[in-house]
Amino acid sequence: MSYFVQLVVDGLATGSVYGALALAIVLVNRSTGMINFSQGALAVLSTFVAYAVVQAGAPLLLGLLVAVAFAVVLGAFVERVVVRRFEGGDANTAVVATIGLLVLVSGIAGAIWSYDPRPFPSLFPNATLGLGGVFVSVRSIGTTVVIVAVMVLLQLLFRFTKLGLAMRAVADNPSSAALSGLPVSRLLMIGWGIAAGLGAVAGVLVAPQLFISPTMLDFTLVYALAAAILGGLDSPLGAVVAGWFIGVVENLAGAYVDVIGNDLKIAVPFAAMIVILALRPQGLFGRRTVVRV
Amino acid sequence: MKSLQHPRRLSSAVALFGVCALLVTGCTRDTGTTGGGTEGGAAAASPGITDTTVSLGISSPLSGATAGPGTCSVAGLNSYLEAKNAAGGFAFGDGKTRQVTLTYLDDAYDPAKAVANFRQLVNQGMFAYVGALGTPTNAAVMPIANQQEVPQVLLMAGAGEFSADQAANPWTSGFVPTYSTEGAAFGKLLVDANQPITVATLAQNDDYGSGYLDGFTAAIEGSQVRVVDSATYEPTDTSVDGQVTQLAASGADVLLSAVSVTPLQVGVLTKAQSLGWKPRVFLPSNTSTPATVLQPGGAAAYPDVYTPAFAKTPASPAFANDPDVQEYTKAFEQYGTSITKTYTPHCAWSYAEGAVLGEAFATMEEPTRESFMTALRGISGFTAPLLLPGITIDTTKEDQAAVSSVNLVRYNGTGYEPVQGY
Amino acid sequence: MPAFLTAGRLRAAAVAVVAVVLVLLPLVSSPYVNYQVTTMAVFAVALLGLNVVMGYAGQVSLGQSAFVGIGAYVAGYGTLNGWPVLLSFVVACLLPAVVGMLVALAAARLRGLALAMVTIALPIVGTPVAKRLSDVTGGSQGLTVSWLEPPSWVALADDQWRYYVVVLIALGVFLLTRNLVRGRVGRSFAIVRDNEAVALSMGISPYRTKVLAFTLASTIGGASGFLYLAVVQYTSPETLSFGTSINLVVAMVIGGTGSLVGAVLGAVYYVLVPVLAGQLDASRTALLSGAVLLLVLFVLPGGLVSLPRRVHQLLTARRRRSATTPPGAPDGQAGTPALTSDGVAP
Amino acid sequence: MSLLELQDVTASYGQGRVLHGISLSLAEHGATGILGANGAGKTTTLRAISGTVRTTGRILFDGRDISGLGPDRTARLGIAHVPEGRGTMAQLTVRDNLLVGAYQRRDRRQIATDVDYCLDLFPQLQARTGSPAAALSGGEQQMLAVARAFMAKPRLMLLDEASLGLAPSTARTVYDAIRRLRSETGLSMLVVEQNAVLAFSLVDDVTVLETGRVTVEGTASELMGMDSVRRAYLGG
Repeated sequence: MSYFVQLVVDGLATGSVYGALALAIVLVNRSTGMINFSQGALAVLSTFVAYAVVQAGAPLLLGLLVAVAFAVVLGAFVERVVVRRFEGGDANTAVVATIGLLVLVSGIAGAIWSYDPRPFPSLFPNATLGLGGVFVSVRSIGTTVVIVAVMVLLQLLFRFTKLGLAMRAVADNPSSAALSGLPVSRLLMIGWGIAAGLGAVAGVLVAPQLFISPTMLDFTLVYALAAAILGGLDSPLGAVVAGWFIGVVENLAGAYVDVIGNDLKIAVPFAAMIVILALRPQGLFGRRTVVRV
Repeated sequence: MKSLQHPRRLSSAVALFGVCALLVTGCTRDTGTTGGGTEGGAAAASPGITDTTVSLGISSPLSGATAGPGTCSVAGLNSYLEAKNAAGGFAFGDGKTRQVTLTYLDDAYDPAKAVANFRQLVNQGMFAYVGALGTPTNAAVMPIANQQEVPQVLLMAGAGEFSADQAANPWTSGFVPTYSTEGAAFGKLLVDANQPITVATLAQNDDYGSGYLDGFTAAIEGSQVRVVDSATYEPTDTSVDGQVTQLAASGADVLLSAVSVTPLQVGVLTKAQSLGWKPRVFLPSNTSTPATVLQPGGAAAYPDVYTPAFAKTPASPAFANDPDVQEYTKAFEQYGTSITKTYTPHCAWSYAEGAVLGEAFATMEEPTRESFMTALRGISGFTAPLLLPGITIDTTKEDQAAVSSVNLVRYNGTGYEPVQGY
Repeated sequence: MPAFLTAGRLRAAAVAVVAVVLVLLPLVSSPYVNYQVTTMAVFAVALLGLNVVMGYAGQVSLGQSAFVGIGAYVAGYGTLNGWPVLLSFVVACLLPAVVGMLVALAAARLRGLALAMVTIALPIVGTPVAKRLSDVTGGSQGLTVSWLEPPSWVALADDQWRYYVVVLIALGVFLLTRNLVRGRVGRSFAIVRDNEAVALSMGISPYRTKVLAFTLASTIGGASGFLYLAVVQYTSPETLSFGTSINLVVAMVIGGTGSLVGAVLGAVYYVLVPVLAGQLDASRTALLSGAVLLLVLFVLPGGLVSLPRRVHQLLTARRRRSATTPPGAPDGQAGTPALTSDGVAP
Repeated sequence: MSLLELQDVTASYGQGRVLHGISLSLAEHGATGILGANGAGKTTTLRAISGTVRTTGRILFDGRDISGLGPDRTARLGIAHVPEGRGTMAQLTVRDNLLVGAYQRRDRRQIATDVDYCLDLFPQLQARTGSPAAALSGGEQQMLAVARAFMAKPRLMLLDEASLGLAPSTARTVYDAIRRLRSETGLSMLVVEQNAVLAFSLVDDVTVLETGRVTVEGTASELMGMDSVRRAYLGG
């Protein structure tokens, strides 16, 4: 029994990593209506900034703050200078532009810091808690707590603030939003800025486990995308819950189903996703929109 | 529809332009097949070698997830070659002294790109293809190299296939010990203890992991050593916590962790001890660097951590006064840091590989690829720089890479020391 | 413009020139150039398939590499087991078609990103599956084959023979695809892409149309995989990796979405840019190719195929601007209409 | 002084010019209808005013040249554009749509009052305040679009084809409410409408556009009397 619980706890910890990045994806989607493939790369570059600050002898918390500030500016800058060119145009072109950003930003990080993974300090003590034969690291708990807090904050932002309402309106229908007097371009920049800042938080949270390298989040991004879409793309709660779901299901399938094993366990969350999306195309927590003509 | 035809027509011109650009960058058939000239040599010189120069090529992943080891496989080699060039050049068996040029290309671990790079290097007049890293990329190049009779040698890949069949692939050879050599060394250590030992294995789901396991299981066959549980992982996984939890349930005495991804190996070390499972741990040579794996993983908590080693760790304080290491460091700072800024063991290995090339050059009597291969296959008992005492280069053994033996070493909390048995 | 220079004649002349160059090229160029041009043909076919589903039918697919990979594996397995080449080719097209159709049957009711996610699953799950089926696929070591050597009655080198075979098949696929997208099927793709409700009202089933588009795309992808093996002579799980899929989508958009010539240009880009980046600085290839990609998109959001149109546009726009724009017209305004979805067409 | 004054305004999309120098003016509290065939430039005239199309010439609003300001700036100056095809935020609820309309306002209490006013004006929306706009019927979406525009407390409302795609009875309901809105608030309006009968029921003055030029101007009753106008727009 404790073995089972341990697998679930491990899955939740891994799922929190997926959820962290998925939150940033949801934020960009909800505030600009786009999918940003460069989300991970921007997060990595910001995390490298934190790394540089720590290397210079400053405490990690300061590094985190500097990284978040850097990321907000970077996100806004990228939106203003690169992404704006493709907003409102062909959706494929916009997605490919973010892929271009992904390659470019990873390349920049690689040129500055090289590709080999480096250890990264953790915000939380390197300790483990044990309860009834189940062990969980303080780092995982810390990561999860921060992510849940961020999720709640995002939910509050979108639900109850004027800024959140405006961001949703811009993502939904930029032209009508502009006709209502919303400063659309500024809101898009803010959306990208906040999302990138959130990505920096996610990066600093997961870097101790993944080690920092330009490709640190490449594969996590696939899981995060899956989590974001499974959760319903516009729901922070959905992104985090779907992240946990993927992490847990994957672990259990790998450990208990011999045919699947550890190599094919990745197929299980994807298969589950197809089934769930077939039944609920809007995702687990997405809002259903019936389009009437 | 008329309006569409206009761009389409011009687009064909654009396509044509692309082809022409290729034509210009590449050579035409007539000039591509003849090599550099030679005077006085009995045999016609192979492409890529003149009386004063020889050009080598390498394609490794220089971007993407495997770029850490990939860049090191270039940077270390480049350091050795350039340092030697600066000191006057390489003395060849034909009495000439030549400068070596190394052209390196990025294949991003994509076999198709590796093949394209190989063909490009051949087209540019490369004499030999040396030290490339990556199993699928080198496997894709191997048949072409052997068909075109271009040396594809001293590969930085431990898959057995590059050393297994010299008759079938006479132009291919490996440098680093095969994965199964490392696995077998562990097996032997356990068998020699002559007591019942239970083992859990975690292996990467590819030739790397299976090579390890094959060597290990062959070595423990018929002994009291038993594998009680095993798990695999994909190199793309973000965590192996689930696998470690599963293996910990077996409570085995020994964990053989054939994990090639640094953060995952650290994850193995931290997770197992957090579950209260503290077996003796066997780590492969490429993920056992004290500074990046053992210290972050808290390896001191385990009763013993073993790893196979054949080269000195330049950053280790134990080797701070070693002349090899000092020379390496000097050369690397000058010629390696522009290629990579991080260290993996491949940096030191490929540096040693440069010296093996030099040894082959010194004994090759004609400026031909055939002569180079004969020389390269005839090295034995050669002490390359940075190799640990007792490890020598032997290229004369069938089935084996240039480095065919390893020393097992044990982690003592700061660095490695020789093993006294299990 | 002189009367004899009609668009049709110019086009015929251009086609003739391209044909002559394609025929003569391998005879005068080096094996390396032949290899690279042959590789372009391989990826042009993969992009043609991707264009059918993404460009023409408007359904995002991030799984094209899986079909290329399956096609390559089938061709490799067939060769190693002594199948006739034609049989290998047919199965290399059919098996991906069946896989693509099954996936589409399950997923074609989904839209947009949900559909994209299902297609992502193909390479993500396909890679470990390929390793698992090591008896057929050679596992992570991959399959090395040596085939498609010139028959004894042909006085051609390996590279020249492969060039002709591959380019000929690629040309056949190009023409078939061209007929397809210009015909009735192509029109139904366009209608489904633009408005599914309209399609329904015209008696076109969006679901069946999408399944057809996916099936065709995977068939063509399989053909491309067959050609891939013919050129590279090796395949492994890396062939069907997610990264390859992403690169294919990038190349398709760079070439020009929904354009057959664009697919060819995309393949040229796919093959040439890494070479050029490697020439400039092999240890900065990611940085360089990312920059090139963004640069091309910035200048040509419609892809390389829009270059002539874009040049024309820039020339006339300059003339216009100097004639009519009042001084002090705010620069930021240029971007505003693009943001308004109802501001695009008058 | 008139509230809105267009002087020799041209507008173009990319290469094609749609407006060839039109001039018109609208008094405070006035309502002008713009009639014309498809492609005459009616919608573009509204877009020129709200700043969603590139223009030349002068557009004076309350004496200030607003040409080239962009839609968000003109909106903040008091111009509310109800675009063709409704332009609601499909995923947002009815209430959120209304609050987006009031984005630039800070008078929280008055906003609540205005929301109630809108729901009173369009009682059909009352039961639907929590549902996303996409779930509304076409007529309800049009009402929501008008209400959203009103929530900005504008001085000028640009109304584009409010009856498009609606059943005749629904269109009448929508126009009844807009008429009430006009009479109760004195809001100035510039109305583009295919259905001239509906347009004439709402406006004081009428401007007829043909291929981007003003061809006829006059009061609604004057134009009603013109044979050509009756034939072209009133079906006899």
